[in-house]
Amino acid sequence: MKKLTMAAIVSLGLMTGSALAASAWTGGDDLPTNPLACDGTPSPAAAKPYDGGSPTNPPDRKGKKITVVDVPKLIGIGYFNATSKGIQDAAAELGNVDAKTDGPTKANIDEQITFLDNYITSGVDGILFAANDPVAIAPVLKKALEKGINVVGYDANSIPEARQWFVNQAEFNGIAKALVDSMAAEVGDEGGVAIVTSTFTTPNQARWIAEMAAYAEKCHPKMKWLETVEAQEDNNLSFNQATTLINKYGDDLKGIFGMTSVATPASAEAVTQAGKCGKIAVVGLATPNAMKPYVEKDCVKSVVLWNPVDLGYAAMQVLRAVADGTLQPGATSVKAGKLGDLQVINGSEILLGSPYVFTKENIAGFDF
Amino acid sequence: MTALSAHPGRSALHRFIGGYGQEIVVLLSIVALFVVVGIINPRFLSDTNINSIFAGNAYIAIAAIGMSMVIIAGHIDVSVGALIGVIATIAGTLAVNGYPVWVAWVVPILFAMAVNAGVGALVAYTRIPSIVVTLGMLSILKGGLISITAGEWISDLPTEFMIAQMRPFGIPSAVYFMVLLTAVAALFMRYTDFGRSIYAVGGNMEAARAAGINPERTVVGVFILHGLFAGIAGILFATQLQVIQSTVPPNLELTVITASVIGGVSILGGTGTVIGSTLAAILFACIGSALIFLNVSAYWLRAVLGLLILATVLADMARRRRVT
Amino acid sequence: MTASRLLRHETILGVLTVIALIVLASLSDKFFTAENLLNQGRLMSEVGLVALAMTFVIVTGGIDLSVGSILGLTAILLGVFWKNLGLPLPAAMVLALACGTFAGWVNGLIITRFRVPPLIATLATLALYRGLAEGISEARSVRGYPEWFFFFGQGEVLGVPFQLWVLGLATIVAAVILGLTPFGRATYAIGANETAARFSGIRVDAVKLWIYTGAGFCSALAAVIFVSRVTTTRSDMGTGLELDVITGVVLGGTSIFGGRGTIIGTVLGLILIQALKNGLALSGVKGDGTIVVIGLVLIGAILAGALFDRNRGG
Amino acid sequence: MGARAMQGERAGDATAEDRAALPIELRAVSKSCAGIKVGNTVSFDMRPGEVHALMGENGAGKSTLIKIMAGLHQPDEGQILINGEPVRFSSPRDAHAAGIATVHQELLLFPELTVAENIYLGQTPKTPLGAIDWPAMRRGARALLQSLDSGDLDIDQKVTTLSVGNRQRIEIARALAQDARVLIMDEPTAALAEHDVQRLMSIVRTLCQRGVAIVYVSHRMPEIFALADRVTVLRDGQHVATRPVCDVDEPTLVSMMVGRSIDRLYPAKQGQDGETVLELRNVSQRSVVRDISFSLRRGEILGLAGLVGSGRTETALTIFGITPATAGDILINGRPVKIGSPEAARDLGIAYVPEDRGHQGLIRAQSIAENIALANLKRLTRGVIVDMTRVMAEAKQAIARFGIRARGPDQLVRQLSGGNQQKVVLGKWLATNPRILIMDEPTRGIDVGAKAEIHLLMRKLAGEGMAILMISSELPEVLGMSDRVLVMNGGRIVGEFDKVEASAEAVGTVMTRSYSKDDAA
Repeated sequence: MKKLTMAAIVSLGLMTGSALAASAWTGGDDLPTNPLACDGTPSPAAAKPYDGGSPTNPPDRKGKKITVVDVPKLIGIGYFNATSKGIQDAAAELGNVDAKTDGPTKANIDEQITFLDNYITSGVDGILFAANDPVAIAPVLKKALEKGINVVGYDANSIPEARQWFVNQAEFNGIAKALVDSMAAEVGDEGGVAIVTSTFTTPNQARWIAEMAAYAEKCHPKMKWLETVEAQEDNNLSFNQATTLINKYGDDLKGIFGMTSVATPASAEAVTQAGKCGKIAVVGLATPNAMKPYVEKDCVKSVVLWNPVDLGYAAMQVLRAVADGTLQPGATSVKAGKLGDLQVINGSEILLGSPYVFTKENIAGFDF
Repeated sequence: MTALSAHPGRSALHRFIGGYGQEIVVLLSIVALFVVVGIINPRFLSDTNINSIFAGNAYIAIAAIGMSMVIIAGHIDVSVGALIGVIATIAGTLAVNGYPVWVAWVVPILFAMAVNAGVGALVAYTRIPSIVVTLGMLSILKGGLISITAGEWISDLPTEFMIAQMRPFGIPSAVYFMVLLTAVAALFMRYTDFGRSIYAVGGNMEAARAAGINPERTVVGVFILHGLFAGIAGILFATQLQVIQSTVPPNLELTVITASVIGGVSILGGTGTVIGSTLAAILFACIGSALIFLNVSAYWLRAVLGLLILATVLADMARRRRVT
Repeated sequence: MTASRLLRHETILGVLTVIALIVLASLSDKFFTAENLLNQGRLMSEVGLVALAMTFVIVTGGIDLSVGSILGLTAILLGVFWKNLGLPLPAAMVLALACGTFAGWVNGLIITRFRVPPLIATLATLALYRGLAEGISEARSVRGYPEWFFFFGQGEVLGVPFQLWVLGLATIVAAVILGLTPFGRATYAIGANETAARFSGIRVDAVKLWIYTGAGFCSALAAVIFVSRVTTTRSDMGTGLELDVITGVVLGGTSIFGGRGTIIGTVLGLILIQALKNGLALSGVKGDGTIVVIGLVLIGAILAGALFDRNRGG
Repeated sequence: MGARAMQGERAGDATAEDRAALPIELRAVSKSCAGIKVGNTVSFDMRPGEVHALMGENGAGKSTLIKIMAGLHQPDEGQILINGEPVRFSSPRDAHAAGIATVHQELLLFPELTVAENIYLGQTPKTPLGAIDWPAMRRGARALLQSLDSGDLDIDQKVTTLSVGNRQRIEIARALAQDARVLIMDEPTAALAEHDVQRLMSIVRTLCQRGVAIVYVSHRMPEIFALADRVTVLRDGQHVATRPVCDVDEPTLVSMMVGRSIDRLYPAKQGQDGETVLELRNVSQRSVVRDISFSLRRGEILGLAGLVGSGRTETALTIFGITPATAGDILINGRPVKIGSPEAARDLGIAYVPEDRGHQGLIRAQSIAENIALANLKRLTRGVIVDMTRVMAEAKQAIARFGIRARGPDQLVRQLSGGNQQKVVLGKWLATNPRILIMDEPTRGIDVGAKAEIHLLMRKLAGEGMAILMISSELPEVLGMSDRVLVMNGGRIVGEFDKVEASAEAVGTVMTRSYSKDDAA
């Protein structure tokens, strides 16, 4: 027994050491980063040829009624309810689409694959997806393409050749810039900040954290990253983790980044309940409805997010355009109903727009 | 051989240590943790941190009380996490739809007791193992919750509904609940016939029957009580934050079961106390918080936690072997 | 020798499965096609492999909650051995399999040597192994496996998915071991009365150690197939696998108290669950509805079995 | 013969006034269990302060009758009267309320609870607020145990740590705590050693003096004659007779029970002892078995006597490899061997029929065939597959050879009677072709008829050359069956007697003498 305890203590020590030695922000991935210019000058986008896949011998679906299934990362959370609503809105507007949303109850790649597989068998015309893992989902998407199904991603990408188009809500480096700039505006350039994320394995969050680290190093080099904690997609755990951070760092903690629409309001709640409003800034990705109480109380100044309803809407519009053949490889823009023309970037991605920053002034105008 | 004075009854202290071995071990671990982490990082001992460790995890401790009763009675419930999610959702829905606050608190608890009465009846009268019934229940509650709510968040909850956020005398109400319920449950388990019959049924069902106890009714009763505690835990869970997620909190059942077991409740039934499970729930919360305070690499956090659970289990086995 | 007694539950389950297949086939014409069925076989292979081993575990009266974590750990190790340590992929596969098997052996050791109840022992290693997977990988994925490696998870032999052959073979081997060999008889004996088994000259601890080690091996094998199928390695792979596996095994009529259960039952249980998941999805029932149905079927089937047993005066 | 003459004589002669004072009376009760009628119109009554022995072979209906009185079963016909008033027991609680308590054979106690609580569970003393009054409970428990001359028991100890004899005293204390006027004792001595039996008998006498009526179920004749006032015999669910004990003798009772006369209880030795097959030289196992040396010859039945806890069973477990020896040598056919596991013991030709059939000997939920195959799997395997035809054939053979009364090899063991279960254990071990057979309490809880069969079988096996080591707590059995008797005390062998020298007095004295730690033989 003593031996085990010793082993536990030793390994604890080792892990402490390794944590201190690590330079990059915990929770980021190891893919190359591409931080934007500090002043917001758009980096010259190198025109990239179309790198998406294409379905094998798809039937002519132009103008015909099609059935579409939307398989998000998981069902039963506010964010994907909103995208689902956008998809339904677009389907209703188009009039010739029969769309439904179905998916796993937890963000599990294996179950998501099973769902996709079942819908491929059932013979849908189009698939919308938000991938739990960009690589793991590829084989089943390729299978869909082989069956002549139109495949469009949104929110979380797969590797390009496994789908036709991807509707990009905002580029990773754009989100990173918006978050870090907002934080810097509130806490100044030298404050200590911590991050509450879902899990380290969630690809989007990992990408954002990596981009944030790169951008902060480039443009706010004195911003001090303290720690990243995991909190699943769980309200209470996020709250507890944020509270622990507040207690641990005391006045050294100036700001908390919430990386998910669950973590951000929970962090705001933690700051509120700790009586630290105005002393600790919360900046993060979140839906406006969940953040209204905190924004109205001035506890949170800015919330960064795209409009998920628009994201779903755009994804549905793109899928229809692909099915109709109006969106072809090489196009530079696509018409997306009420959203107007959306720009094609990175070869096979369609950009929804810049991330939107909600503030006290405008947040009341949004309901999702 | 028959010397009457051989055991005039062991000393009260000896009896206490003999009866509460695991509880004492857990309590000492908590104290040791506070001392060690407090020395390394004094902020760990700040009242706000201690408050938040206790308040933030009170619902786990309370759910573990009911779980301990179920396990002492020789059963198990793997659906408690799903049940808590459902209760929170019902409570929030009632609260935002203008029902009086007490309705929003009480109705979900009654619902939890009713569901568990059904589970208990299936377990007691059809003799289907509880793990099977609750495994099925887990699916039903989880799937049902998502079907009905689609995971729509509930927000704009009335302030007077937020019982967990009230702070009488500066201490979060959740802490009062945890302490009070643990004390009441401990007294109940020790000083009432029903409490003792839970031990009896878990220890030896046939002997319980012969002693005039109705084991079936006891099992149903235990599950209903478990529903009561899960219900209260669910209400605290629901009122901790401004929004209710309408989902099943991930892995909550494993956390609750682990707390019961580490607190000294034998998985074979018949022995353990609810004080132990509450202490173990607190220990877990402390460890989770302490690991962050100690700067353990976030990537290795779970491994360390697993190692600590394993160490506790093995230490317990070693202790038991010494005793017998 | 006592086939009629053991097969009682399996008969009910078989009838139930056939009814489910007929109903589901009538609800969707896409369901009962060779292509779909083979594909479903592919999808259930990993759960199936682990369920075979879990049947042994539960028949001894034990349980193994750590199988999902072993799967995750093995997957991560496979990636780390290959990418970070630069081992040739086949060597990395063998080594990862060995590590997963070792993890199962450790479970067995804790249970037999230190007499920790299996539920508690594997509850602890559930957290430990998942934590190791997370720590070792630092949550990074390993990708870019060579094309030949995908054969294990995506390839076909004679038109049948590769892993279905593996599962089929494993099922036959497991059925023979559990049903016909001295090892199998020992497994039942341990579950029904461990002391009597020991007093009959059966090496109880050795048998149990083998079984938990086997569960580790099966989980590791499932991990390799899983990685090959999804072409990437993540530390959260196999999360929640234990509940799916246990549901299948228990639905298959294996008594959670030990001493009773068959491989045929487990296979039927798995088929029924997979058929429901797939068939209901094809008939337009959404995932959350399917979960509810599976919960009801689980309780209903066990209830039917219990009532049937009672009516027979058993 | 005798049975027919006694048929008419029931407890119907008491006057109406007498009857009102009877703590319990059963009139013509019967109960059908799964289609088989048991306790067919039995009438039975108890007088205050008497010991009423209830006898009969297993399956005669004793258990059913007891369960009816304890409120666990409801009779289909007939009446139960308490103090002359008809009552209906719908649960054990009702029976308790009527002053009827039971000491069950399987000792229904709660292992994880303390002695005090085990005594009072279900009827705990309460404080005025309705809470359990623990101090009162502990006081009461201590007083009760004192009154049973068992004040040495620690009331705060968990029952799981206690011996069988002590547990039984707790059950009796429990009955007293219920203020029982009728105490049913179901084979109370079946698991007790001689010493504990004496102690129990004195407790029973104390209880009678206090006016408690005792229903005493036992297979052991000496106890019946020493304790009982009246005896009721059941056979095949029929009430055979109720008689004052002074009116009957042992052969009469036996013939009433089995419906025929059994002339010889212990079969005579056949043939000569052969060479030594097993020899122990200074074998020790920690501090439980100390410095044991003896030898066992072909064709010999060696009796191992001693109190429970004297190291008899522990010696057997050491020879059988469950708890391997920590010092000394074991020789088989003159060759030193190492026995580290039951498997090794079996492969050396050692078989062990354990004392606790249900727990150690058999898998009750499995069939006869499965049980018999269990110790013989290696031999019954062809290639890697267990040869089912051979398993069935061997099971059938065992059923025929040992006269196991069963429907067939497929029948579940738990459905068999105690004697037949014991034969299955024997069948399992004899199928391993052993040269050495260790039998621990071979006839515990087995009725008279089956007991004789087992004894006959043991003698026959010895005659065929088997070396048998028999452990028994029943002194008559040890003396009757053994060719030689070893006596153990405190983990050591303290005496050896041959057939001629062995007498109850001689053996009993050595068994119970207290030795100081170092001077034992």
